[in-house]
Amino acid sequence: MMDFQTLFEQNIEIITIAVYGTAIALIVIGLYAVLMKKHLVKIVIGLSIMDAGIHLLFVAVGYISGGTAPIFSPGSENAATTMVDPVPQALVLTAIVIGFAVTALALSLVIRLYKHHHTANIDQLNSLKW
Amino acid sequence: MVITPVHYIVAPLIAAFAIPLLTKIHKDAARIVPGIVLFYNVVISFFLMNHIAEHGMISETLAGWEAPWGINLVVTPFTGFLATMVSILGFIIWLYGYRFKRTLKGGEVKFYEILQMMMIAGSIGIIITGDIFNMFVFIEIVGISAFSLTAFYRSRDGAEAGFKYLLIGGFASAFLLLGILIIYTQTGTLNMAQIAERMPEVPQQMKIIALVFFLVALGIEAEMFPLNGWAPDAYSQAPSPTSATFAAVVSVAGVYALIRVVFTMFDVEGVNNYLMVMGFVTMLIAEIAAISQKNLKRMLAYSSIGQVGLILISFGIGSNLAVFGALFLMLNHSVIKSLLFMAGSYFIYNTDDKRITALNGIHKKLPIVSFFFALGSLAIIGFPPFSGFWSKFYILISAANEKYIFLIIGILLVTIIELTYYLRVVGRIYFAKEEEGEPASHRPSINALVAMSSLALFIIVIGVYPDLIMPHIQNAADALLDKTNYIQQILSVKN
Amino acid sequence: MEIIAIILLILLVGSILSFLINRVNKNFTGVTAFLVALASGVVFFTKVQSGYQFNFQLAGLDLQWGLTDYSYYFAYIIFGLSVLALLYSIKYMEGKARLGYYYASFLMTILGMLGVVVSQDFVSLFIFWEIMTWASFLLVIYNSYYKIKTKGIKYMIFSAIGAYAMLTAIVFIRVHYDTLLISEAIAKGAFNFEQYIYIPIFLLLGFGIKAAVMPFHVWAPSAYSKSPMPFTTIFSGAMSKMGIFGIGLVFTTFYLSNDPENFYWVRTILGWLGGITAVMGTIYALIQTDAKKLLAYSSVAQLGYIVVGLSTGTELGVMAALYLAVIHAVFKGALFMVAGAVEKQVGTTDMTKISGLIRKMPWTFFVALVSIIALAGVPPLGGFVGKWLLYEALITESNNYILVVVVFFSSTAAFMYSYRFLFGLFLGQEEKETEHIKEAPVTMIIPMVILAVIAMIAGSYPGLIFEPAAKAMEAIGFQNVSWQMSSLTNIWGDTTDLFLISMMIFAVFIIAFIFLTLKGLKKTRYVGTKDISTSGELPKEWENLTFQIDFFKPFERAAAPLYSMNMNKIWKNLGKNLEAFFGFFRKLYTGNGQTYALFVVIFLVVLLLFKDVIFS
Amino acid sequence: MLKKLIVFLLIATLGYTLAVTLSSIPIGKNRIGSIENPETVAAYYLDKSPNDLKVANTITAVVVNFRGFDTLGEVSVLFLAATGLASILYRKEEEEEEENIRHISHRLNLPSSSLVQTGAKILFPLIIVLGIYVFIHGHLTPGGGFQGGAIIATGFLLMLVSYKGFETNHKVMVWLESLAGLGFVGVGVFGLVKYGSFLQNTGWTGNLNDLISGGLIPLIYIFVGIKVATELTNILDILLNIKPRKK
Repeated sequence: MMDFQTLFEQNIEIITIAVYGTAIALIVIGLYAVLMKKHLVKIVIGLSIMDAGIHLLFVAVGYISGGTAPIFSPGSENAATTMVDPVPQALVLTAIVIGFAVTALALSLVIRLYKHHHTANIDQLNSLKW
Repeated sequence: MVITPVHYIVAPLIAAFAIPLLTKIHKDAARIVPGIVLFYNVVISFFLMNHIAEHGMISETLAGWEAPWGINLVVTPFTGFLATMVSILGFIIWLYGYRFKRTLKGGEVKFYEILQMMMIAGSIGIIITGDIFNMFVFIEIVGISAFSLTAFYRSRDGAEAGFKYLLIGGFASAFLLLGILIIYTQTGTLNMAQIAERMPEVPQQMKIIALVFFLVALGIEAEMFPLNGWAPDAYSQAPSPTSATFAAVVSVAGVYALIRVVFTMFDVEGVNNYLMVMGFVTMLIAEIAAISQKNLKRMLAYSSIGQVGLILISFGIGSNLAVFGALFLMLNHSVIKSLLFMAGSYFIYNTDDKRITALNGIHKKLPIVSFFFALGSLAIIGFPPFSGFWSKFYILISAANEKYIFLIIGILLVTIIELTYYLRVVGRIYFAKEEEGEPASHRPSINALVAMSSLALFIIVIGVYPDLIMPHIQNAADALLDKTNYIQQILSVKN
Repeated sequence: MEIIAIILLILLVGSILSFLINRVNKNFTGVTAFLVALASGVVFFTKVQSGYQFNFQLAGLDLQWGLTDYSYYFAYIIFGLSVLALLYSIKYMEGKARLGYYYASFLMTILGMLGVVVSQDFVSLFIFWEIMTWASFLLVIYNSYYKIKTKGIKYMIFSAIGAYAMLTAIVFIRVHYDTLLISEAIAKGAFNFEQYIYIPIFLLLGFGIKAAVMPFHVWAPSAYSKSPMPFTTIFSGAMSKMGIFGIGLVFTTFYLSNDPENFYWVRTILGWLGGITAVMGTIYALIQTDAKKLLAYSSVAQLGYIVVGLSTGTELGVMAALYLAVIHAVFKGALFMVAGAVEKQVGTTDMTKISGLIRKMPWTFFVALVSIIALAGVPPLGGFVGKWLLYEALITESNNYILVVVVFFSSTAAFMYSYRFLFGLFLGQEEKETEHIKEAPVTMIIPMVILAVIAMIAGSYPGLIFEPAAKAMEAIGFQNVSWQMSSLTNIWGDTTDLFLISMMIFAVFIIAFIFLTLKGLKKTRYVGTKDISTSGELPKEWENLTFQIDFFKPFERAAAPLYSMNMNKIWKNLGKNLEAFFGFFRKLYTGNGQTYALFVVIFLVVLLLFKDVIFS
Repeated sequence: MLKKLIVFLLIATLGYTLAVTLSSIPIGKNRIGSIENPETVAAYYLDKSPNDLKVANTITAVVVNFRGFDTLGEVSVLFLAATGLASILYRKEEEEEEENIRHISHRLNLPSSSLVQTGAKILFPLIIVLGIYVFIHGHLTPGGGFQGGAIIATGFLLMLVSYKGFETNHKVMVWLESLAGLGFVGVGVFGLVKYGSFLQNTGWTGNLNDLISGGLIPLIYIFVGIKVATELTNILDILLNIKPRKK
């Protein structure tokens, strides 16, 4: 049985393309939704997708070939050298929570807007301009 | 040291968490407690300013880990100056709004108070933190509070403005995260001083891409054109004390973040020119847009953006004198624009009409408020002998030092535009035929008068005798530009 | 505390005091303001000598206040005219609203003007300049209470352009010459055209706008005529002289410190601007039917002469300009006071509605007559000497004959409007409506008469003005300025004894007066305008038969192309186009959140694409 | 159409630039450096977390201790979002507005099937227990306060969705929320008062991989867990309860 590290190193290009490709795709899709979709909820979803892509990037760049989770479980007390970078994961945790907060607030604003306008089309929300 | 910088954040946080409980004990707690906290922040500021005057800058370690390992809070003359300014203005705005909140039509007062207080605390956090990701967190604290406060009146337009702000704010946080990500992969640290130290080793390409993301993200916070579409809406729809806070506190924090990142973290050429050009474009377009506004608060909002543009120009010039001028202008802008928003909101409050045309002859009803508004207008145009003049004068001198003659002419032409629309408003207040002779229904309460008079007093006193404040600003400018000292002081423990 | 600071403080406190007193008792406001001005004037002339100066630091800048002979000369104009105008105000403003506002702004204007002349550094100069501008702005809009948008803003925008041009120059002086003191800047050649050409140009722009030089004169006529009359005297008499003060300071200095031939083109341009201003002002004054407007345009024209005088840069020319500055303040002050008296007593200054006031207001008429003669430049009075010097300077020293023709033309054309003013208001038939009119109150007559007497004396003894003017010129760099007390000498050595001429002309006048009075006493029938019969038709009551209507019709027809070329229109169109242009940019804020998001992304992508160009 | 094209071009450029940038940040490369002689913060954390703090889960150590201030900020972001949400969707609505809402939420008024209801009833306590387990063991195993709090909130969400009349005890929630927040700050202030550094951990840290170890870190995570759980539940509660209330 081939161990994971060698497998990883053999297919590093595919993995890179897959992971980064997914992340970039998420960012781009989110951006597209924000810029093109007319429905407010879809725009909020777009923002979330974009955030998700960025969070994925964070986790991805923290990965170290052959690394394990940065947890010193019994038996691996001295495995620090083979652990992945813990910092991006911690940052992502914070970023996710913040993203959640923003999304929640956005949805509440969407509800409020829908109550007033009876529509969720962003093109019709332009009473403030110039 | 009895008082440490972390008190800036901890005191408001305790209050914020405790207010829901305290309101159950006493129903006015939600209104009074933030005042106490914000006043405490002023006390902290003076204490810290005193301390750094004697002992040099403070770099407080949090959780017992020295920088760069842990998060640190830095109070240099520069950040201390801004934090002092922000906390004093925060307190004055609270004082102004103390009775104002009785009239809130929207949600409960406690929500308003918590959000408002945390917005100010978050702004101080942005200013004093020494860690880039921590700055991101504070930007989000400010952002979330600001989005909510914009929509606080729950009106149709308020929610719309809030949503726009949130949408663009969401972009800002996304791009900021991308920037932080790139910087982290290249330097392996999040401490701004250490990032600055390692920046020369970062490949040029990565550096510039990260910088672009930072510039866009923080440009949104600093209301730079064309990233500022949200700003006029948010300013005009938020409750008035919040509008004042946006102008006086949040935009200051936004500009600070931009300047800190650009000046301290990065060592890229061309940023100065970029700031100058974008600042000028921002100023020009904002003032152009302001001239034909019909809504008073919206006009003030565009004017604020214009002032931020001038601040950015001045930072872009980059010399010591220019930074001095920029900081002076920042101070003036905060003070004057809060005064204008405060006075302006009493007009709106009385006429129940946000349009400028509703102000005809209002000085008969509200003489003192009208006087303050006129004073603020004169000061923001840069009419001597009010404080606005000196900042503009120093900015012009610094521009002349670098031989930017067209920049000077441009700034002054834009000032003429500014003068035109402020004059129109003041003209309406004082010289237009009033519609009816009813007495004012809402005269300013004593606390609002105290708040406004203290700002007006500042404008006049600093205008006549600017030497009172200039040494502090000079220290601040020196501290901002002395990058090596900043890095060394913070990382001294490690080496 | 320095004496200058005390005087300025007196004015500041007086300004606030008169505002407050008005709240208590409206009757004392004017008196208070007058006393404050008088007191500060007395303190100034008794305690302050020219040459006095003191240094201080503000905002990290070395500043200096003080007085040279040159600024002292202008201080005479300021205080003299202000005190008289305030005395005049007491009765003129009686019964009007917002007296506190009026007097407070008035005193602030005096403070500003005094500050301008005592500033020996550019920053104080700018600060006081702005105070002066804003305080006067408050007075300009005093009458057109509801029309700030049209009149006041025009004044303010032009003033701001001027002030900011000045600020630009100041900033560059500070940078290039590392000084803010006027004397040091002059010593270091700051106004030298060779090095940093924009410094003197910006300064001239700044001062020139205040002096209402073409093409920036458009604010002046409306601002002059809209302000309350006593203030108009200050406005046209003293405040516009601040522009002259500045031009003199800048222009003569760089002229003297360098070879005159080098700056020939600058002088020529300035001279021509002055000349055109004079002509245009005169031509526009001709067609005014409102006496105030007429005088306002006339002021513009007179300021043009002064600029022409300064532009020659020769001793004689500058002397002419300085002399004209004072004499213009005197007679134009008197004339505006006359117009004010008429306005106060009749209620209007529209010349098509009034005529034949001579018998009702004899003193006013006397002042008007004397001042008009002075304005027209007829020999025995002050105006003549100034014009004489000006022509002489133009002909003999700068050989600028075309300009002489221009100035001469405008000066001759001035007769036409002078005549119109005098005739329109005072001569002609009496209207029925004016029967009840009485002479103006005595406190209004006194300042007018004083000014008229000064104009007369200055005609016979111009040396009284030449003396301080000569000192003033020496203070800005001329050497050994020669002058005579009561005679004019030209380069060919011909001497004219002015006193003798005056006496002779006065004698003729007195004889004529006695003769006419005697004759008039015998048999003169006074008829009203309606007292005629035209082709058997009686005029209706409402028909306006004053002959002021179409007074200069033929001339107007002849000069029609000139009138169509209106600077006002050009500026207005510029403003309109600018606003349309601005509107386009404003539309960038579409109000659609998604568009804003798109802007952000576009901006990001553009930055990413051009990142290597922008950053390195 | 033009806009679509522009947007396509924009996002394509952006995606391309990101791809180019990321291509020079290869996946899997060790950027931490040596743990013994730490240059990067990550290496330092991996060194200090087990040895000084005795916290097995390095991420927890980073989140709660090294970068605990961020977490405090994050908790307040959540708190502020809940506050803002409450202020925006403030529930004392006027009558006329209720009219507008009705058609949004008519679906919410439909009762869930009994299958869902019974399942929810069984799952709810289990979910709560799981959540509590996760945040109590935050310093030992993957997970922590946020994750545990989120799990608990899903339990409440399940109940809110299944039972129309389900209402959280508002009073208890407010108290829990505030006290948990104050507890977190309190622990920080304790460090400030006792050791002179905000959020500083106690000297007593126990043994690696013990349940009671890591000093104050588990305590903070418990507070965070409670806070997050109440906060999220609150948000869900507000968002779901915009249906017209029964009179």
